[in-house]
Amino acid sequence: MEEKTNKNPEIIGFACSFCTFKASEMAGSLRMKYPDGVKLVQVPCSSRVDPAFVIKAILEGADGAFVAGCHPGDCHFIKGNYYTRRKIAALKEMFDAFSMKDKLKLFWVSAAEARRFVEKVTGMYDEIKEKKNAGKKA
Amino acid sequence: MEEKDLSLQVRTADALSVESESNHDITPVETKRASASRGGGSDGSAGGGGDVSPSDRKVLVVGGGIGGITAALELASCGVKVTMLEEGPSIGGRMIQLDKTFPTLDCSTCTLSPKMVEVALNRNIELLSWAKPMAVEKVGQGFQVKILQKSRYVDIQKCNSCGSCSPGCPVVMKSEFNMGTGPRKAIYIPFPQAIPNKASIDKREDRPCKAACVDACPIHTNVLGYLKHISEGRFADAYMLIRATNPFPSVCGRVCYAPCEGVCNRGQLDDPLAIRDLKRFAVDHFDVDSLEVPQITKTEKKVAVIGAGPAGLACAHNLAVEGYDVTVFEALPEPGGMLRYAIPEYRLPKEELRKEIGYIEKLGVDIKCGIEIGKDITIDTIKNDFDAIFIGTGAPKGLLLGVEGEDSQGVIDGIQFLRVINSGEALTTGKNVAVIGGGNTAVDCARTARRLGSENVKLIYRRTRDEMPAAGEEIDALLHEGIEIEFLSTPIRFYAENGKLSKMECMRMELGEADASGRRRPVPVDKSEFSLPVDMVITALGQAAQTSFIEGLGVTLAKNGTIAVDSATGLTNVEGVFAGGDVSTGPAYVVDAIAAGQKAAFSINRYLKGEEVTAAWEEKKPEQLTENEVTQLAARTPQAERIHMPEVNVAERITNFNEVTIGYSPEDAMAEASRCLAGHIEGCIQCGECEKRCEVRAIDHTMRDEIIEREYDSIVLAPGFDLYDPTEKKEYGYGTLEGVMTGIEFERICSVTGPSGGDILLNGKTPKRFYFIQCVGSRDRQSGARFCSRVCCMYTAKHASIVKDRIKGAEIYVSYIDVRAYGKGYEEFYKSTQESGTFYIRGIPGEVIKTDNGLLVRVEDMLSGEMLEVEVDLVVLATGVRPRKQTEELCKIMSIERDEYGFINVDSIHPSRTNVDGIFVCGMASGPKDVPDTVASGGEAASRCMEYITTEGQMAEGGGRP
Amino acid sequence: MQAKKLNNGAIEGVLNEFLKDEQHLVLGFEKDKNGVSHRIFKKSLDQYSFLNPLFSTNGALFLRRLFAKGMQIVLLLRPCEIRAYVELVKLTQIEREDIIAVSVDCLGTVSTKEKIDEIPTEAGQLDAYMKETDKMRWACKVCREPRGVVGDAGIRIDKNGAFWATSYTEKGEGFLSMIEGNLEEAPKEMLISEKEKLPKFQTNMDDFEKDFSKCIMCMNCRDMCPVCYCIDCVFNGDEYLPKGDALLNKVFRTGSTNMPQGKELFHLIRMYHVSQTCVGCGACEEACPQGIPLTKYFKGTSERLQGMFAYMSGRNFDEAIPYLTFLEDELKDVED
Amino acid sequence: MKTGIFICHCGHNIKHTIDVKKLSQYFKKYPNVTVSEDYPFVCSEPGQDMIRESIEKQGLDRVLIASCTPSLHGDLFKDLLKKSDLNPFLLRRVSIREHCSWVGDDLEINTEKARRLILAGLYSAAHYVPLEEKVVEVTKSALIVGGGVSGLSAAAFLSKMGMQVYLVEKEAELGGHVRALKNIWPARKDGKEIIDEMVAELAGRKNVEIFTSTTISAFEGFFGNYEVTLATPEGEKKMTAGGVIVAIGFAPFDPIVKPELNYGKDERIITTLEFEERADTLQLPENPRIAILHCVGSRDEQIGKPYCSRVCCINALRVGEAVKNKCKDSYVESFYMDVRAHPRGGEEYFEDTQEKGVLFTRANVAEITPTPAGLVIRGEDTLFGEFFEREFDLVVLSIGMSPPIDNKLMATLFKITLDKDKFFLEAHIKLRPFDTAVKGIFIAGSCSGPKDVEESINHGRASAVKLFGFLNLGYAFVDPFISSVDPKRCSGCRMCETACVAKAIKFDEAKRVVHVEEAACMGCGLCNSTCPSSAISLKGSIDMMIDDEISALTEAI
Repeated sequence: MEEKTNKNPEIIGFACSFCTFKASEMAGSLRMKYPDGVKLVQVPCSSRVDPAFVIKAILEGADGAFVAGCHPGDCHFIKGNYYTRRKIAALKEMFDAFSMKDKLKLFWVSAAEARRFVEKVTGMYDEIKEKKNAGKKA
Repeated sequence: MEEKDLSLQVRTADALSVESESNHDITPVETKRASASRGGGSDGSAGGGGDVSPSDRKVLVVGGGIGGITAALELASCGVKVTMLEEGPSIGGRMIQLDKTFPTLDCSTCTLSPKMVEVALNRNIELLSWAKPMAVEKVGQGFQVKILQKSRYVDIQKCNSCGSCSPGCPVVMKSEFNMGTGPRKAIYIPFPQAIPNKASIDKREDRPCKAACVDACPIHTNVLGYLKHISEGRFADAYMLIRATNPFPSVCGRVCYAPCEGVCNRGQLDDPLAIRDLKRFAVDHFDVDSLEVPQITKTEKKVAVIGAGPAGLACAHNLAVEGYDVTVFEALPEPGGMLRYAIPEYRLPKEELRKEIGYIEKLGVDIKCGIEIGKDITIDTIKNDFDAIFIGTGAPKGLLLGVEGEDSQGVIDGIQFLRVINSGEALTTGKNVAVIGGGNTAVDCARTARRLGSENVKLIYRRTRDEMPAAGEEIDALLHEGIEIEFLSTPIRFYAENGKLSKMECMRMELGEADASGRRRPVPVDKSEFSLPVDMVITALGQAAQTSFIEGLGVTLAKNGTIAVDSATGLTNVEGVFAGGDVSTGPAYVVDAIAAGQKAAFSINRYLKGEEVTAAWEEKKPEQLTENEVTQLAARTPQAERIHMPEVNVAERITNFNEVTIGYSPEDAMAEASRCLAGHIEGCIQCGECEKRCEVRAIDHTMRDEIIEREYDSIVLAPGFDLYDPTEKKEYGYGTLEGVMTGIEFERICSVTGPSGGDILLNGKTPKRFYFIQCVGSRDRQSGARFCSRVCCMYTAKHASIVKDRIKGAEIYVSYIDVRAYGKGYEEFYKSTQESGTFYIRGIPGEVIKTDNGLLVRVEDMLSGEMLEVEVDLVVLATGVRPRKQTEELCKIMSIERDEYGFINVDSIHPSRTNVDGIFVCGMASGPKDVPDTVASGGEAASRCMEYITTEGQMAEGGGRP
Repeated sequence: MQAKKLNNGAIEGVLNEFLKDEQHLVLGFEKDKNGVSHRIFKKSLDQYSFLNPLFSTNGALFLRRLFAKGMQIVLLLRPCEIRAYVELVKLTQIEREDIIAVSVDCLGTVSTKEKIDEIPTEAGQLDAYMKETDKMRWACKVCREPRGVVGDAGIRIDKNGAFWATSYTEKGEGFLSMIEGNLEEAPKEMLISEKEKLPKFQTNMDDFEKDFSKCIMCMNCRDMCPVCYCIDCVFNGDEYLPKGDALLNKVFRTGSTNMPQGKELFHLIRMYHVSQTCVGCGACEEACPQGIPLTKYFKGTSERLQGMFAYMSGRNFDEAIPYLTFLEDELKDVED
Repeated sequence: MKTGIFICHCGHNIKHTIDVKKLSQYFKKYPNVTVSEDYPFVCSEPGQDMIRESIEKQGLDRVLIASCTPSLHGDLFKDLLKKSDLNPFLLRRVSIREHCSWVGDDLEINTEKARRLILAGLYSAAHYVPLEEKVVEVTKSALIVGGGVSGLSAAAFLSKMGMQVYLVEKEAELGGHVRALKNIWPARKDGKEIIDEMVAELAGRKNVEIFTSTTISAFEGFFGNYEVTLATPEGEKKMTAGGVIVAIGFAPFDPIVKPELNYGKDERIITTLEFEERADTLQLPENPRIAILHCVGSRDEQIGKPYCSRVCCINALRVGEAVKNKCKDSYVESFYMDVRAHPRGGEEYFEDTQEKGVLFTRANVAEITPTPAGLVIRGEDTLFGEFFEREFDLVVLSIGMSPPIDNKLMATLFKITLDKDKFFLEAHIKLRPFDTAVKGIFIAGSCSGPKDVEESINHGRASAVKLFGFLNLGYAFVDPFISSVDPKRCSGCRMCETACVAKAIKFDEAKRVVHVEEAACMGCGLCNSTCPSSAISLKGSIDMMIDDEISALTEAI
């Protein structure tokens, strides 16, 4: 983790195949730009995301991680993302307890919302970058 | 098999591969038997579907909306072979145009696009876009169908939907997908999730002209393209298009000899277009310094370019873009060659040239000036240090007259003369100056001398004006500036008084036999000597190449001292050495030099990649219109003379070196450009830009519509619907008042896939006050539609809630007669919309009028009985549905009955059965439906269709339909 | 609260009566010269002790994967133990049918690691002892529910040290019916009253890494955790604790690594796994040879996470474990 | 392991923004990588030939293609692997076009990002195993619950397609509520006629078994082979059904709930249904004064019926029309909120009834007071905002639809969710209006919300054709990306079972472990992330794959 602090943030995103990953594809084909630090792991449904993955990502040096899926109610698997919402909400609480709230985010991004996707990830990236630099100065 | 118990047992698909390569389409033999044995489904009296395998049945589904998609998918899952015809470029119908769907506000794209993908991947479904039935004939139980496959001009197999074609396309049209709220190009993919996700070209008719300009241009500039851009006011786009094939637009926009104009087909009607001047206009409206350097992948290879003239720099430019490390060697202190040192300021301002060359340097080209080969660096060193060499040293050497006294002081070579001036060195001209020659250089010298203050400047030329090589307009300019021309005369002796030139003796000429060049040779007339007082003579008799410095390379020379090259590739006889421009052709034009440089660059690139060197592009002779083509065109094209570019008046311009021509005003430019015949057609103008950009060579302008003949067992119609066009409702001012739009247009504006990416904008500003008018074109006798459209109430409620959600503090009014929220969860949705602060007004507005800050809606509130006046920014008309235009034609060819409104007739107990046995209908075609109802009707149609095709011939026993 | 007052020895009598049946067992505490410890009583109840001031393990641990039917068992355990039992029932790790779980008020416990010779087991004295000495385990100090109000029935102690038995389920009523005397209103004020809520647990990665740097990955904490019920933990595989080739493979990929590899990972993931079921008994800390303050982290975190869903592990049998259910209309603000 | 990596230039698209050469070189040296090539267009014929060749020559056992996004080119590359005798599920595609080339400008940075993404693909592909599209035997038979129009039309279709059909009706007679209706609009037929037609169609068929006065006593098993137990008058009957269509219709709203209407206290106050039955026998003065109340039991939050019942406006119109047809000079007044004559032709029908002389008053009716002289209706005219009091000889309550009585029972039996109004909840309100979360179980007709005859028929047949599509082959294909259990690791805590949306996980009491019913699994992976010991894992995206992807992406450079 240490040797990375001077680098730009690395963010791992877990994106559901049916909505968010589609949105990211669209962002690409619309040539929208977003930081290279954002890298996606494709999962069939956001409910596939085991909180362990997120914890692992952070401990292995990612500066942030996000889980993103279809809007509640839109889930291709009918109810999956309701469970995601609970699990990730809990995990966020846990991260909060360890004073690293900003390292985990949950997004709902539908297949059509390429721009929303870009806004969300860029926002998260900038936020973390800022904190990081602030940290360095301090 | 029969014996097998039914306990869930698992086999691998491969085990079945005998019958099917894991396709879902074929019912394996034994499984069929199984079904037969089970439940005795097979014997005829019991409907007997069991022993008729659907896999050999074919069904035609017309329409790729959600209705058609559902029907097709259901049929395919039953094993039927389905052909789906979609009249447009992509399936998805109206639903994919929706931003959200009520009442759950689900994203329409998310829910529908997986289904669309299913259609694309389903092996039982053959999807034909741009296709529609032309003729249908019932043969026995089945149908003989002629399908019109419209050509999309893009090879759907090759296209990899990278989208690099569209940006280049100069034709901007309204996007149907966005209901005209946004633009698209003539070559386009309608929307990112389109299925098939392939480009197609919107080509309506053939180009009226032959685009001779493009063929005539040595570098095949996309003239049609940039004229189209200019005529529609997209000046920067015009420049970029020019730039794509020409590194020196500002030069060619000024001093090109414009072969294009000579052949311009419009010229056959009235005047040719001012192609060159319009190019300059494009340049004038673009800041070259702002050009960005493109993404370049560097290669290891190094290339040397000798000579920083147009040829050399063009070559360097293209090689740099290809990623080569290019060094240019120039003997003179500044780059540009003849452009810099021969063409006077008043024709080509140095600043313009500097910008263009500046960009080439930005590309990473290293221009070393003041380096003379052989003096400062040997040619061998270069040969050793670089992987390839391009020689473009031009023809700098002036020719001599070869008459007595030529060496006396005051006689100067033209090129020399211009170079001195262009270097900004002081030079005193005489009072009486004679310029010898009839080429552009001679003219430049004369006009320059005039500007330097010589009182009396004469041009001495051996032949008549007709033979003068100089450009006509240049000669005119010269005469305007009060310079005389002594035609048919040539100097024979110069006299000097104490070293200084004093007079020149000339001799009259007459034209004799034609010589090699085809021009009549001037023959001296006896005793016609006469003399002129001169204190300065400038000789401009032509130039020759200077090639001594490359002797070391062993390059073959032509007898006139130029380098012998293959003009198509720039190859010399020595490997790795290329040449082009004046150095190989002798004195010629700028654009030819650029072409030579580009061709060489192309060859060098291939050579260094180890590929076989071929011609960069094949030349095509400019075509002229035939006699009757001209007459036809003339008939439909109003006469319009060329609009000329204004110039500075003579008195003023001869006093300085400022540019003579002033340049077009945008209005004039657009007017002039719109004279281009190609621009007169709708859609694709076949400028070929997309072909240049498509790397997979998917574009094929030669495609033609085809007719496919097929046989089907049954047909399902799902042509869908159109929306009522409220233009006729004058009181609402649709089409005349800004800010009045239809529901579906508003939908596109809201949509994240729409023109503004989901921001609700009215010419750039966010509207705050909205008025939604329901039942426009529904429940309305005037517009001939008594029926209720069923969806408008809800989509209005949806729009209202979207607005509430996106625009804080928005004011929303809705006018209604009855709110018909009858579907599942609709009532609740309507209520919550109301509660979230949308004002529902019972009563339909009488009129909408313009006010200073918005639109005023006048409406009587039937509940309170009072007359309201509401001022808003945006008025959305919830237009009702209408049968899709095509429905009429479809029904005609299939002889299907429709009701008074044009919806297809069905009865409520057999909701998909038409009057023609075997043809079924689903979705809005048989009356307004919302999405779930359409989906259900799609399934219903599929079921009827399945019955029809699997039990044909057994209807009686089946006891199905009466 | 309706309850039956227990005169001295009453309960022993009842249980002895109960144990007469071959098929009956009691899991409770036994007091001998070496102190107090868990014991399963068969036939008769001797040296029985209501209270166990010493904490070694959580008794529910012994009940894991108890599926047999036919053996009637009465549990008389601390609230934290009964709560763990309830969670295990929810996780179908225990067949509840023949078990009556009775929670007994807990006055706090002392670690068996502590050096102590004599410790009272009578309510009044024990209460005093705990108040005088500062030997009470931290886990007990911050205990969320020391009262016998969980399980099928509970035994409460009033201010005068008298015992009261009350029931919370049908089974509990069955148990209560074995005790003679009638139900009467028990005093409002009991010896131990409801605990006030503790402030939200807050820490940071640096402290966490520092505290756990001592970890040797013996995984005793996991093994002694009553609600860590998996028969094959993910951390047994090479996925999370690579050794040998797997370790090299990992180093090759992720560069240098400290060892034992993945301590933080192990503890954080386990923390999440038990977040909804942890009863905060502190058995993990008792089991840790390195004296890592596990309770602080596990109890703290789990209570925060349970709080989100207004859930309390082991409070009753019917509450679904939050991760296994959802409401369509909740957590509107989790999305960023 | 022999992995082949193929990096596509996609012409300039990728080549100009990512240093493909550098990448292919880099991976050449990588462990377990046998081939690493970059190529202008991997999707082109020569490109595919190249891949195929190296699979055959180098004996690759994994293929990684870094190119455009996986959703493009559909099954192109899968088929390529098949053709080269390599299991298509050993293919890994990495999107470097949409996710690197087109979203970043800097060549260096893009290249590094692409490297990581490919690395991630490589790591996760290392855990790939050959998967097979399984097929499961399914029974070509359907259980249809409810003998109303939906059920009957479903039965008609399925039996005609040769499927074994078990039609179960709890009443003694088929036809549901429609049977009672007279002169149904727009069909202009009596309900009986419609039903008889449908029943007749079934009559001849040997592959239809109809059970009237029958209920379902037990329902077990999974898609393709559900075990059904019926309680028939003749006693218990067992059978296997491939799928189920639940079409149990609705229950008419009972106006007793609204005391102010005094329904049941006076026989001059009747419901539309009663009107249908008694129309001819009613004792009325000539030129009677008749009131029709819309929205009785609909759009009424107080009594917990916030929804619109969709059909009652038309029913009201029918009553009005019937009366007017009978005696022109009768006084008929309809009290409505909004007239929702939504079906095709409904609007015209509305206008016609108005022309026939039926009066429509937009009003909130407060109460009906029976007096010997007549029924006094008090209310407020919401158009003119004034209160009125009018006397009538007959009041017809246009009652709405309530959820079927057996809704809860059926819901538990068939694992169907109920919506907030206690109707059945569809899988997706728009695109899957008759599916449920459980494969092979459909809900048709008004049991999922009020519907008219046409819509119910549509539902019945549409769900039937969908079910037929599932079953017609006698076997069903199962997506290989489904969960599977490692019984050695399973602790039998049944958390996955509880969470599973598709109800595809079953607990084995004896072994105390769960197993997955493959035909039912949707492949979402929820179970995988729920299981603390990952004893259940989702094929094609097992923990190790994702873990290693993470390692690759977070790899310290």
